[in-house]
Amino acid sequence: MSAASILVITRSAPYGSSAARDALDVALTCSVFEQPVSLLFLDDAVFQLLKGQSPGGIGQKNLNAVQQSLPLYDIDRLYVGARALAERGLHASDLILPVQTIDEAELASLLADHTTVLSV
Amino acid sequence: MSAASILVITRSAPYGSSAARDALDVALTCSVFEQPVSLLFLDDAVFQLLKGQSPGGIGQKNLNAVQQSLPLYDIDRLYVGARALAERGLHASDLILPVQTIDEAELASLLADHTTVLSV
Amino acid sequence: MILHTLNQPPANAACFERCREAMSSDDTLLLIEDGVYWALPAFAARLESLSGRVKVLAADAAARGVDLPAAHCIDDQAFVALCVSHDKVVSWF
Amino acid sequence: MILHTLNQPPANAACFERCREAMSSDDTLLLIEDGVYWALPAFAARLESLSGRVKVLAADAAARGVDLPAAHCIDDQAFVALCVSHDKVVSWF
Amino acid sequence: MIFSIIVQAPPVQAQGAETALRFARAVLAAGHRIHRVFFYRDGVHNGTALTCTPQDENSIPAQWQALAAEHDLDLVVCIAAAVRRGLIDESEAGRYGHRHWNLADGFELSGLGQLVEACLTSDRVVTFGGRS
Amino acid sequence: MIFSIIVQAPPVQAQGAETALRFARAVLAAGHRIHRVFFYRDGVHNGTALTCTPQDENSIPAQWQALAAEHDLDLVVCIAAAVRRGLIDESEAGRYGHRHWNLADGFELSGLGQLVEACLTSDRVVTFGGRS
Repeated sequence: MSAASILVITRSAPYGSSAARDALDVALTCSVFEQPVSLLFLDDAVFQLLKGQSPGGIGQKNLNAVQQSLPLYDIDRLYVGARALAERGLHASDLILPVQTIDEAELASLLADHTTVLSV
Repeated sequence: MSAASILVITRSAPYGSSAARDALDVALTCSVFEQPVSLLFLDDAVFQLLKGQSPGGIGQKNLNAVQQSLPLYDIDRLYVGARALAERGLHASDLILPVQTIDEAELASLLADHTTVLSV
Repeated sequence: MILHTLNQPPANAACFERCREAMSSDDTLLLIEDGVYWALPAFAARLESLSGRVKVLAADAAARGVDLPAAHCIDDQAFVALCVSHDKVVSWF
Repeated sequence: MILHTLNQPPANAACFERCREAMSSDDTLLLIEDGVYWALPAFAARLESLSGRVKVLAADAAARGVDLPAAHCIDDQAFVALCVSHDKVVSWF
Repeated sequence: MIFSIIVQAPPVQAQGAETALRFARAVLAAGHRIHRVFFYRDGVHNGTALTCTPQDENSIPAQWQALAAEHDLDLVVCIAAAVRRGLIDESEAGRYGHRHWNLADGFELSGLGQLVEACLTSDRVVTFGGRS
Repeated sequence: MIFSIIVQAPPVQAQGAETALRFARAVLAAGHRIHRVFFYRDGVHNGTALTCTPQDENSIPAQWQALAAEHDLDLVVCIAAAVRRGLIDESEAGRYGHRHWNLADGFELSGLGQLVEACLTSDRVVTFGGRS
């Protein structure tokens, strides 16, 4: 990781608000400007990564498509709260991308490891 | 209670959002149009009625002043969730106006007793 | 007979709980928008604790990749029909 | 050393819990806006479970009629000073 | 049956505005009447004329306009909520000395009394909210 | 020290915009520098020129303008978030064929790159959020 690195935290479910899309846009912009960026999904944000989304019926774009492009932008540090997954009965295999699950004890050091933390 | 009656439900703390003020404005408008109206405070909305508010330092108007005018508008059916109060360590005597506390068992009948229920 | 709608996801448990407390046995709850996640198996016990019936707005479940038995899901037309068949609508958000 | 700010009231318990989990013993939590209600006696046990120190933005507590010991409250200038004395700021909302 | 719809959710940031629009279409398709759509709180932003939407995205305000034109809907934006948020018509622009305005055609600024009147006149009132 | 401030909360409906403004004043009063204030999501509504505020209430956009004029602040509104929400300047109005525009003087539309640049350039980045 370079000297400067940005962690984007998102805690919102997709589609009900634009937060999921807005967090992705920040991460993609970091990548375009060649800044290392990580994404942390907590609480309902783990739903952002669920497979099989089909939002045509609600007039929105499919987030899964954007998410699948993340590796092309070298955005591969995706962290997911272990408790958030467990409480929702989800497993990493339900998600569209490979992620690192982190537990409570690892959360503080993840924040410490990044220069800037942005909540969206 | 007349044939038509409106129940306004509010669940938000004051000042952090405009919800408290917006709910009061709906209730006051009902009264101006001579429609019977009740207010129901659930969850963090019980904080709306706390005495001793002094929002000058955050550039907002004092809700306590508006609340004290409610009896003048014949708005005196104020219901407060008993559980919301208890969870926050509050008592009816901490509140700026006399209220009726209602428990879970009474909630359904309160909704049933009004023609229209508006959430703000 | 009240139709309740709820659009808040599981992290907003307080919203769900107030809706639950307000429901009578002849009421119906329609889960919409982010509320559809309450229909996941992980929350089955909470959903079964509700008085009354539960339906899910199909477009919202499909949007979010929430796969549910067809019997639980309704379309927008059926949403309107529920409004008609109940005395009033209460929105939880 | 992180300064955390939290602006969500008690009904949003999930926000508080994530902030609590993210805190280290040398971090500080500043309660702002609707977050000041966590400083009420009813939530003392939760607040004491936090690693690190807790401060409350004075103008927000006064606005809401939340009466606190002066030692817990800080003004906007002290908020800025906390930003300077910590390495970064993380906002919970 | 006579419906009224209350929209408190802003377009773009919250889904409620789009849900309300779909609901309105379904009400009309079922042969019911919509007495009024009332926009309150941040929902007033549904009435902006100035959205610039990418070609592959739907503009919520434009969809309300189209639906209102087709079905002669009464789209009322709460005037107190709107002017505080910078959503104004030509008349308010004149009153407050602004050279520009941004209320879309088909929407009308009016008071909360229109919300209360809608409650009294309608068989069903359905609210679509945001969160804050 | 060099600060940047991110505002995601809209004025009127959420308190975050006002808190950010007070924080910005305190930063400047303490002798620090504000590299940029970046408005994102519904926070873009802080940049409207068309608020009509009752005389006894403070207009948040007007307060940003006054602070920026006094301290030469860089007030940047996310262009993608803004144009979707109907917040546009004269140039965007021309591009999209609108006769009116509503971005207040002192604010500038620009891309998310300005947010990233602010993170790299500033010693501290402080975010003020709404809820949804």
